[in-house]
Amino acid sequence: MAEPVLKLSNLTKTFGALKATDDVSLDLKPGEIHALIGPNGAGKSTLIHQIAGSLRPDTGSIRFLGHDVGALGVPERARMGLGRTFQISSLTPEFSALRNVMLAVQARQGTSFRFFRPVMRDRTLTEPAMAMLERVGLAGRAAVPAAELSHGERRQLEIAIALALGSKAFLLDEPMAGMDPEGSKTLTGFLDQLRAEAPILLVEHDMDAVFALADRITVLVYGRVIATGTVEDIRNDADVRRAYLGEEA
Amino acid sequence: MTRETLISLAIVLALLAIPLWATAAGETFYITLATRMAILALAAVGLNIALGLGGLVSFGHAAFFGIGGYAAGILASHAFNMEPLPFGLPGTNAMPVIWIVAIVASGLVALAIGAISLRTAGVYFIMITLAFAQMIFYFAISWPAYGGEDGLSIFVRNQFPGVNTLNGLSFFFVCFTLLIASLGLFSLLRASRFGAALQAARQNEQRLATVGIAPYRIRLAAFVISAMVTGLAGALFADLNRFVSPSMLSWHMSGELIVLIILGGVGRLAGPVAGAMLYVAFEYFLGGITERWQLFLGLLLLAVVLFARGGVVGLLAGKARHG
Amino acid sequence: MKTIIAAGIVGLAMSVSGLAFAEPVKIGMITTLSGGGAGLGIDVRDAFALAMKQANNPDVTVVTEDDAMKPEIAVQIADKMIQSDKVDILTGIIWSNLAMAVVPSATGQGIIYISPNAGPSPLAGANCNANYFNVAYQNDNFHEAMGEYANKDYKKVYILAPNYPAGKDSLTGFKRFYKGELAGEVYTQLGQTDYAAEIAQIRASGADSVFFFLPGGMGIAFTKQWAQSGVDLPLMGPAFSFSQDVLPAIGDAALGVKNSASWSPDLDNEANKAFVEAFQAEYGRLPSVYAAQSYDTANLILSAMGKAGVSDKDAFKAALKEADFASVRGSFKFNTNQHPIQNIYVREVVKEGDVLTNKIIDTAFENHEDAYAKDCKM
Amino acid sequence: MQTALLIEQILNGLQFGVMLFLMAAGLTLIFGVMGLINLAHGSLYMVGAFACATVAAATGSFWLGLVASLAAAAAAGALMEITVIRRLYERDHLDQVLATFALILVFSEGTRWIFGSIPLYLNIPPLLAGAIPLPGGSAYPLYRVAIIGVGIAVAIGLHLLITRTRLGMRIRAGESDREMIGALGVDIRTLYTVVFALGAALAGLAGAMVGALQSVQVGMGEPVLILAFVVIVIGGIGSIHGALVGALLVGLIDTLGRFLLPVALATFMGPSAAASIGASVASMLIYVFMALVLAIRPRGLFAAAG
Repeated sequence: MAEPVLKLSNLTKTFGALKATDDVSLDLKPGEIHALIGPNGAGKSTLIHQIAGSLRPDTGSIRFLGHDVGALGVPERARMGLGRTFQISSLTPEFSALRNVMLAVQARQGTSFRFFRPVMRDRTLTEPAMAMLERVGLAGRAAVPAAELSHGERRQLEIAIALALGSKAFLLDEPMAGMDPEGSKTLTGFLDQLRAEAPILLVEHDMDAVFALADRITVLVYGRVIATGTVEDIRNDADVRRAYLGEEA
Repeated sequence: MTRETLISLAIVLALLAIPLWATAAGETFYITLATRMAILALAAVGLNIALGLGGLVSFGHAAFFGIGGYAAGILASHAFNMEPLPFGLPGTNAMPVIWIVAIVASGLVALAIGAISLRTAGVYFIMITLAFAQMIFYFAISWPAYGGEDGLSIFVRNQFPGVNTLNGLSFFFVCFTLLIASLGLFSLLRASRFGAALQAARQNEQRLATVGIAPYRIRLAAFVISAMVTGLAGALFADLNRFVSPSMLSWHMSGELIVLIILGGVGRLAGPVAGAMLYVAFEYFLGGITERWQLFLGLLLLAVVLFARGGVVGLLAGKARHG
Repeated sequence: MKTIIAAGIVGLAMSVSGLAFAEPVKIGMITTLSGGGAGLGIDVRDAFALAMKQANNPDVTVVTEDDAMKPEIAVQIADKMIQSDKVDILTGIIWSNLAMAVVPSATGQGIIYISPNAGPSPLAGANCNANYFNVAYQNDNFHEAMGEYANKDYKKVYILAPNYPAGKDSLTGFKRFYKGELAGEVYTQLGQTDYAAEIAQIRASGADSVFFFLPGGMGIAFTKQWAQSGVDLPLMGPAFSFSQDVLPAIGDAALGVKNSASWSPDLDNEANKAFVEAFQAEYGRLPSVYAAQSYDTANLILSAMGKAGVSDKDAFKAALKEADFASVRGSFKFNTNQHPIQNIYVREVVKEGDVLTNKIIDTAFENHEDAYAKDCKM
Repeated sequence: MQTALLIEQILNGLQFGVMLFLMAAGLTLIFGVMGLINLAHGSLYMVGAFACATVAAATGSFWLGLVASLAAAAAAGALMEITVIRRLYERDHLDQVLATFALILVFSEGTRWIFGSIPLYLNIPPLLAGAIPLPGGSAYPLYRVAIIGVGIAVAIGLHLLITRTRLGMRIRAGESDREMIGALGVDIRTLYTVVFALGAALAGLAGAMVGALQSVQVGMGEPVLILAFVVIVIGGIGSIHGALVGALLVGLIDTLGRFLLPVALATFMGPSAAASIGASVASMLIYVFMALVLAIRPRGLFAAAG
């Protein structure tokens, strides 16, 4: 049995009277796509924040690659290999697509305190970054500022950045949101291959994509895990049907 | 060569042309005016590193400008009076030594101010930098050793090896050379890995953290470098006026430095130079016509903010592009 | 025939004087015309202009610029006037810190500077200069006079001033002559406008009187709050807080305050009566002590022009040093450090009709010299 | 005797704090609702003082002057909002700082153009002259007690306005979500103008009340403005409660620091040196306090959410 890459144990986070995360435990195994689903307000975003390090849980532990990362901040966790994309695209808007990826390459190399050498003439930055853009199919748009990319292209760029970080696990927050069907299909195919590189914790509303991709699914309702299992298990779970699918229908 | 590079070159050459013309025409005062432009431009180039690249709206850069000025004034006065400084160190009137002291002193103070201020962001950052500058301002006013409110005179302009700094044109070239060097530093920084991280911190702090770079350290380094350049300009300003006083530390000075950058163009290479030229010329010519020139300056600034975003360089060169 | 001769004599006289002395003189006036202290600069400018108008001397040109109370602007203007306008004489600066910025470098360049107001101690002592003349006072003088005067009636004075060099000089000057006990000594913040805390301390200190030096808005605020506090102790100070430019803003709260100055509108001499009358006729207000000093500065320059040409710097400076003009302050001559030797009076704020003004009640010093002249090696 | 003095100094600190609160309340309200940083708030304070002095001089009544100060400052604020400020809401803080810095220049020189450079006369109304006795034989000026009273009344009024009225509900909604309030059919442009004018009127009121104590002159608003910024930064920008607590803390620290530091220093140095150094340190005290607060709580004591 492979050691999980990411393991959450009994996480709890409250805001005033609201329990946003209620005793959540889940893990992410090598090579898998683990989808996290739940209705709006189920606490998915709060959970992602806690995994990424931008929120601190009240209790519970987060282990990543065998280390307790609970005390680390966002940059430290990122440097360990936690690659995150955002629900709403979060890029450096004035930079070109290439420079957005180069920033990640630079971060991975751990050398931001270099003051004089121009980055655009630094092949150790430009070449790997270009390679990542090619992988996600954005090579033709390398020189376009991120702010001028289409919605789908920005999603692709986010993934290129996560790839460039050499992530050991991906934390993808609704990568399909706002995409046209064509784009979703391409991205689904791409994520399918990506799991070989590193496991993916996928938060997604697009059920077609979830059912097509996920090895396992965890369902979150009101901050609680109400079910975890394979696609088949979840489809047949009575609680899930009542609490979640029923509500959506 | 891009359009912006051409325009930057033109602006810098225009500044160079003023004293050359003034010498030819015998209008030596315009050399002084051009030197003032160069020094204020240098100070603003410093601020532009923090503000333009890093988005750090420091409303307290007068503190570093003044510290640089006081470094020059204090060292020169000890050299003049032949009194040793604390720890038996001698005073000096050698510009290179003064510059190093000015740079180091401003850098150290910026490290302390930045370390606290950068824990905050947005309006809090604006206000806390203002407050620290006010603190130093009040200290300078009430500390009697170096003249307090009355300031400190530099009776003979400090010396640079091989240059007669008492000659206005020579002193202009000293300042101009440093300005060019600072512009070189600015464009190197902007294109470097550090610059990439710094600009990313301005555009999207969350993104920078998510790729694993802590914005705090990048910003702190930028704040310190920025203060050092502004501190150097302060030392030159003291030598230009042969005088240093707490008014170099006042919040109006901080405001003026921001104004220079916005007039010229935020984050643009030659923005501070264009801004300083425009501001000094405006102050001088309008000040000669009417005592109410500040009213018209205010109206001009309003017009720039409301209708001409991007300042002079933005107007001439269009939107900034990053490779 | 007679008229022709008369005209000829007049012409001869003019050409004789013209032969030796009627060189054009260019005067640069740097003063504060905008910002908080503009009232003082405007008085200096106007009184100077009045003297020039009365003299009607075609050889004099005056260029005036506003320093906005900022030292670096004053320096820039001085550079411009020296390099571009080629002035022979600079004058006009109100504030010590601006004078410290301009005077050493201007006099170093061979320009004559004549101060109509500020008199910082370094320029009177160790750093005195043959090109620097002060027509007004050394900064300590008025405070010294009040210290001397306080000896008469008071045993326990509470003293306060802003925490900056002129403030410290003020209290030092007061203490130099005051012999009694101090009920307290307080330095307030420069620009402070609320003095409730200080007034409470004064009330609790058991003082029998208060000496304060708070120029500009600070003095207005203090005096009003003092009157409102109901503390009933005599107030005294140098003339700066009770000069004609600020009295209307203080109002009746100023009545009865004793203040020291080298001049007062009611000073009894011919030159002064003519000056006060002409100033009122020209500008419709009473002149301040700054106006009087500036008027004397202008007349000093005019008197020197009648004796020497400005191109002969040494002769011109010698002519200035003679101080051969009718001062509105009566007796006036220069000490070795080229600062005035003059009487300092104690005045009281009174109301004449609806107008608040000052009346002389005593003379604190006759022919007073400043304490720094001995340090001046000239 | 010492206790009486201490009580009096605490009252002075309170009065100073209350005056700062009137300035800070407007600033923090404007920032909280519109996200705007307004350096020209000190100019509105000046407008209030000049209006009061002018009307009081013309009519002989301080009270008419006070009314005029509220009206003039509110009108100047509304004018400022409509012509300049409303173009700045969507801009970054840098543009806001610069534009409002420019407004200071325009207001200061404009006022000087109209009124000249010589300070105006304004005195307290006869009704509030005199002092009330304090325990321990001391006395305290009635006018300053009145200022404290007005400050408390304004604090309560603002609290009620924000928690109990429709305008207050809209202000709170505007704080949390601009688009939502627009969707609710509230005319957000008018709301912003009203809020800005309200903040301006408070500044004008402070200017008028303080103008009677101090001197009415151009530039009088700038030192107060910087202190008001210190207050709202300490209190947490956008929070009225924070502004109140911050203002009282700054008022007390500043007043008591000026009073106690020289006394404390005099125990081990000469009285003259203690007075001078004590004053130097006291003038920096509130900035040190602000740095401490921000080092511990980077968003102030009562940070508004978000």
